[in-house]
Amino acid sequence: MNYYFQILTVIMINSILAVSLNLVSGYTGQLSLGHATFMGLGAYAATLFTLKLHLPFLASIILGATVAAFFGFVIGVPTLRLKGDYLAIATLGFGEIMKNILLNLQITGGPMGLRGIPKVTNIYVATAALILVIFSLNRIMNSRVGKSFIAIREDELAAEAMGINTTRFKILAFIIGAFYAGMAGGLYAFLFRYINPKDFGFMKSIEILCMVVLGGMGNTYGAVLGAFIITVLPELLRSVSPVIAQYRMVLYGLLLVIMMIVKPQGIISGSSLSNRIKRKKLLEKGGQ
Amino acid sequence: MELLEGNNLTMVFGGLSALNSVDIKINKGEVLSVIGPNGAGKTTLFNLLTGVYSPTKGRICFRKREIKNLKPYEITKMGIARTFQNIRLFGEMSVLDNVIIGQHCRTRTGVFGAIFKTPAVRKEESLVREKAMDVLEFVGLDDVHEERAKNLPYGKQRRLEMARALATDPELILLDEPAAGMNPQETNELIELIEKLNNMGKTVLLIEHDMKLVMGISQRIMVLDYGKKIADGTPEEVKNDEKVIKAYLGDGSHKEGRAC
Amino acid sequence: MFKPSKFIVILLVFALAAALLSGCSQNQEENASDSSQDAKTEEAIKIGTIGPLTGDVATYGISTKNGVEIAVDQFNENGGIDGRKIVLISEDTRGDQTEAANAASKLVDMDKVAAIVGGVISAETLTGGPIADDAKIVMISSSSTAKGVPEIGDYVFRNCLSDEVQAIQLAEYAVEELGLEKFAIMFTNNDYGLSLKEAFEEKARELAEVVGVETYNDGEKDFRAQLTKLKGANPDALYIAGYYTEAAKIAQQAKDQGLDVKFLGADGFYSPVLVELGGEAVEGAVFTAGFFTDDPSEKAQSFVKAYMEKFNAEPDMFAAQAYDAAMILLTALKNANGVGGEAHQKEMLKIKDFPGITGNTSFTPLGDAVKDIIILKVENGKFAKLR
Amino acid sequence: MDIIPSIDFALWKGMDSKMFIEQIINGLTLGSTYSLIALGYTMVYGILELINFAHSEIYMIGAFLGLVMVSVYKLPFIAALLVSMAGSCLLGITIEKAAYKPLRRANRIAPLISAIGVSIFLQNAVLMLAGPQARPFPTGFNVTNLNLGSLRISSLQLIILLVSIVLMVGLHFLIQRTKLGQAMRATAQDKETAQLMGIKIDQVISFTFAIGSALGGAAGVLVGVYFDSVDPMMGFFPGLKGFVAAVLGGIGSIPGAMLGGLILGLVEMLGAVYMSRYKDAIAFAVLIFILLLKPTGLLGRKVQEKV
Repeated sequence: MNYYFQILTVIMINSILAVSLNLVSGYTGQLSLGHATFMGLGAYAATLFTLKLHLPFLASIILGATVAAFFGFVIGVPTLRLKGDYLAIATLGFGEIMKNILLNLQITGGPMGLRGIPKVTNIYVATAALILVIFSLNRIMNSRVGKSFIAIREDELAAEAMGINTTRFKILAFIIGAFYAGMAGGLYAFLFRYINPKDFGFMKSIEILCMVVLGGMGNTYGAVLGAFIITVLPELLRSVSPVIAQYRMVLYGLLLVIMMIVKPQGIISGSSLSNRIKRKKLLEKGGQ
Repeated sequence: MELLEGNNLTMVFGGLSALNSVDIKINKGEVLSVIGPNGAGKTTLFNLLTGVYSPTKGRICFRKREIKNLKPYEITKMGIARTFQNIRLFGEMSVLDNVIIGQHCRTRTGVFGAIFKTPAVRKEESLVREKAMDVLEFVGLDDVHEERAKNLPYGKQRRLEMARALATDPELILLDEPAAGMNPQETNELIELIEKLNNMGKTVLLIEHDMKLVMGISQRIMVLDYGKKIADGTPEEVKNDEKVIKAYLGDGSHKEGRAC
Repeated sequence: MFKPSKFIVILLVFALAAALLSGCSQNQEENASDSSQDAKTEEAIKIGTIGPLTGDVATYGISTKNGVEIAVDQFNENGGIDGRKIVLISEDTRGDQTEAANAASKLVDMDKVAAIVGGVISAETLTGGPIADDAKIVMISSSSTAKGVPEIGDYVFRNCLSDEVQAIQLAEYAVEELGLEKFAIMFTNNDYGLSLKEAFEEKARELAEVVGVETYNDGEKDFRAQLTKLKGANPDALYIAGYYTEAAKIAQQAKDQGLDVKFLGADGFYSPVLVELGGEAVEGAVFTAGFFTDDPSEKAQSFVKAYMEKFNAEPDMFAAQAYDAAMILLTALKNANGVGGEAHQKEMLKIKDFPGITGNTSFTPLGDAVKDIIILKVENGKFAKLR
Repeated sequence: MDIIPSIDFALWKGMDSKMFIEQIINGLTLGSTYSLIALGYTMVYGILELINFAHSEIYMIGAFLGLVMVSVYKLPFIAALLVSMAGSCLLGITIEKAAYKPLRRANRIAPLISAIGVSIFLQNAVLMLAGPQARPFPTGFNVTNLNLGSLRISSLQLIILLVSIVLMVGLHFLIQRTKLGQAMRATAQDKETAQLMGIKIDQVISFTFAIGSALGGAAGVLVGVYFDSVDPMMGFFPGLKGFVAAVLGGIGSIPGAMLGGLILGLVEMLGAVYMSRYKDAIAFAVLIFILLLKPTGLLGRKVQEKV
C-alpha cells in the first residue's frame, strides 16, 4: 500500500472520529474526554466478530459500531446528569475504566491485544464511510433531532421549556457519536491489523478533541479539517528534515498553543462559515 | 372555569422561603397579571408552574391533572409555554429554527426518519416550516426569518421568544416581564400582540412591572410581596388596595412602577 | 448551515486527486528504477529503522538506531555492498503503533528502502511488519519479544530472545542451580511482562512452587501494596517480569518492607540504570540477557569501543541486538548482491550460526532467532556472567 | 487471566492490623502528594475555570529542579525544595502569561487545548534535554525505619507527610488570613465584582498560578525523593490523579482538594492490595460513584442556575 493512501486513510478515519466527537461536544455542547473509548469498543467488537464468529467485514463493522453505541447508552445514562467539566471528568473516568477492563480480559487478549486481523480497510472504504457519516449526520443536523441538539447547546433550560426532553436527546447524541466512533474503530482495526488497549486511552481522546477544537467547534467541515491537520502535521514534520524530526513533538506542542492563541475559535468556527454563506447570498441578492 | 389551579404553594431555598402558601387560580381565556416588588417571588411562581422547580409544599393542577412532579418538557407538552425574564433564545440558530424548535413536542421525526427522509418526514418538515412562518408572521418577524437570533434587536428578540413559546401550541402562555427594556412604541406593539393572543383564545399569565401595560390589559391582577399573596382582584380593586399601595410606596427602595 | 453535496464532491475530488498523484509518482519511480540499472554502482543502498526516537520509550529506540548506525558504519568502511554505500534512514514512531505503520509505509513507498530494522516495541512491529511484508521488504526486529511477531509474514524476522525461552531457562536455572523453591512473581501489565510471567509461572509451578503473582503498570512507582501482599506468602525468590526502572524500585521497596528474597528477571533488567536506581537492593539479582558488555570476545569489545567513541555512552542490550540484527540483515543483503525483496529474504533464511556479539544466531523457518541465552548476576554493582 | 478479578478475602482476614495500618500510612503519604498536586488544579480552576493540563509538567519540572539543586549544587534538601518551589512558581507564571492570558476572552475550550499544547511541549523539551532515563534522587539524609511499637514507618514518609501538612496549613493561612488570599477568594466568587472593588485581577491570577505551581513543584520533589526516581514522563499519571482528586473533593474547593487527594491515595493503596489489576479502574469508579451521588464533588459548591 502506498504511503499517501495510508496517510489519507488515517485522515478519513480520524475525520470520522472528529466529526462524531463534534456532534457530542460541538453541536450538543457536552464536553467528552473519553471519546476514544467508543473507538476502542468498536475496534475490539468488530475484530472479535470477524475473528471469532467469522462474520464478513461490513457486518462486523456495523455490529461493532452498534456495540459502541450500546455502551454510549450505558455510559451516557448516568454521566449525562452531570454538567460541564464534571461530565468531562466522568467520561474520562469511564474511558480509563474501560481501558483497564480491556487490558485484563481474556477475550481481548489483555495487554497482548488482538492480532491477525485481515486487512480490509483502504482509502476507498474509508472515504465511503466518511461520506456516509457526513451525509447522515447532515441529515440528522438539519432535522428536528439535530436542531434539538443545538438548542440544548445554546440554552439547556430554554430547550427544556420548549418541550425537549434534554436528557433523552443528550443521550441520543452520545449514542450516535459512539456509533460513528465505533465505526471508525472498526475501520482502524481492519487497517492496522493489530489493536491494543493503549491505543484507545486518554491521549487519543485528547487528540480527537484537539482536532475538533482546532478545526472549529460545532462545524463538521472544521472537524474534518482539524483531523487533516493533526494527522498530517507530525508526518510533515517527519519528512521536512531529520533534524526537525527529533524536535517534532516539541514543535507540535508549540504549534497547538500558537494556533489557539491566533485563532481561539478554531479555523472554521461554526459561525464564520454560515456567515460567509449568508454574506454571499446577500451579495447575490444585491446584484439582482 | 379554571384552567390552572395552584394551592398552598411554598418554595424554600436553603431555609429562606421565596414563596409562602400562595394560591393561584387562572381561568380559561383570561389575562392574569402577577405584580409585586423585586424579590416578591413572581419568577419563582413561574418556575414552579413550569416545572423548573418542584414546590416544597402545595399542589398544582393543570386541566384537573396534577403537574407538580412533571419535568418542564412534559409540562410544555401538556400545553403551558413560557418566556424568560432574561431572554433565553437559541442565539446561534436562525429565527425560523428557533420557532421550529418550539414545535418540537408536537412533532415526531426520529434519527432514522431524519437520515432516510421518508415521505412522512418530508411532509412533517414542510408543515412545521409553514406553521413556523405563520407564527413569525403573526408576531411580525417573517421578514427576518433567516437572521440569526442573537443578531436581532432587543425588542424583536422579545417577540421571537413569544413566537417560540406560541409555536409549542400552548393553551396557557406565561410571559415573564415581556416589556422590560422596551421603548413606549415597542410596548404598545406588545400590548396589541398580547391582546391578539388573548382574542385567539389563549390564556395569558403575565409578570410585568409596567403598570400602564398591566392595568390596560389584565382582567385580573394578583399581587405578591415577600413571597405572600397580598391582593387578588380586578385592576380597579388592586389599584385601591391599601396593602398594595403600602407595598409599593411604603418603602422607597421597593418602588418599581417605572415607566421606561 | 450545511451544504453536504458540495462538501462530498470536494472530498471525492480530493481523494481522487491524491490517488492519481500517488499513482503517477509510482510510475515515475518505476521509470526511475529502470534507468537506475545503469547507475547501480554509484547509487547508495538505503535501509531504514523504525522505532521511538521521541516519547517515553525513546531510550530503546535511540539505542536501537545507534546500534544499527555502528553496523552501517562498519559496512561502509569495508566498502559497502559491491561498492555501493549504505545509507540509513531513521523514522520516529513515538512508540505509537499508528505512527509505526505510517513510518514503515513511508520507508517502503517514499524512500524505497531495501530493508528495515525495527520496530522496537512489539506493537510497532505488529502494525509496521505487515506493511513491510506486503511490500516484500525484509524487516528484522531486534527487540520485539512478544508472541506472534515472526508469524506476521515471511519477510518479518526477529533477532532477540523470545520471552518464553528466557523465562523457561531462568526458571530451570533458579531451581536447579540456585536451589530456590518458593517463587513470587511481579509482572508489568503489558505484552512483555505478561508473556514472561506466563512462561515463568508455568515452568516454576512444574519444578517448584509459585506462592503469589502480582501486577503493576508501566511507569508506576509505588509497589508497596503488592509487595506487602507477597510478603505474607513468604517467598524465597521474586521474579520481576518487567523493565529495569520499575525493577530497581521494586527491589528497593521490597528491601524496605523487609522482604528478603532473591530477585530474578529477564533482559528488561539489562541496563546500568538498574544498579544506578536500585543501588544495594539489586545486588545479587540474577537475570537472562542476550548481550553483555564485558564479553571478552574481540568482536564484542570492538563494538563497545566503536559505540563509546561515537555516542560517548556504554551500549545497552538494545544497541547490541540492533547491531547484530543489522549485521545479519546487511550480510544477507550482500549475499543477495544488494537486491532487496525475495532474494534477500531467501538469504536471510540461509543464515546459520551467524557469529554476532549477542551469540551465534540462526533462524527458524518462521524467522525467529535461535540463539544462546546468557545468565547474568549483579555483583558489586556490575554485571557478571553466570552462564 | 481470569475474567472476574479474584478478590482475596482470605488475605483481608489474614492481613493483620499492623500490616493494615502500614498500608493506611502508605496511602496517606501518597495521598498527601496527590493533595498538593490537586491544590494547583483546584486553585486555577476556581479562578479561571480552566483545567490546567500543564500542571503535571510543572510537577515534573519541579522534581527535576530539586534534583539538579541536590546533585549539582549540593544544596541541602530543604533548600533544594524551596528553590524548586520558586522555580516552579516562575514557570507557572510564565505559562499563564504566554499561553492562557491571550485566551482569557476566548471560549472555554481554547485555553484547555492551549494547556494540552504546553504540556506536550514541556514534556518533550525535558525529554530532549534530560533524556528519557529515570534518575535516582539522592536525598542527602539517611532514611531509617522507625519502629513505633510493632509498626514500621520510614522516616521519609514522615518527612513527606510533615512537609505536605506544613504547606497546606501555610496555604490555608494565606488564603484565609491575608489580603491577597481575600482577593483570591473574591475573584473566585465573582470576577467582575472583584474588579469593581479595585482588585487587580491579573495580579491575582498570576499569584494563583504562582502558589499552585509552587505546591506542584514541591509535590514533584517530594515524590521524587519518596520513590528515589525522577523522569520526564513522571507527571502524566500523578497529574491525572491529582486532577481526579481535585474533582473528587469538589473542584474549586481548597479543603476539597486536600480531602480528595487523601481519599484517592487510600483508595488506590487498598485497591492495589486487593485487586492490583484493577487499581486504576477502582480509583475512577470511586470518582464516578461520588460524582453521581454528589454531582459537584464532596465539598463543591452547588451552583443554582439563575432563571
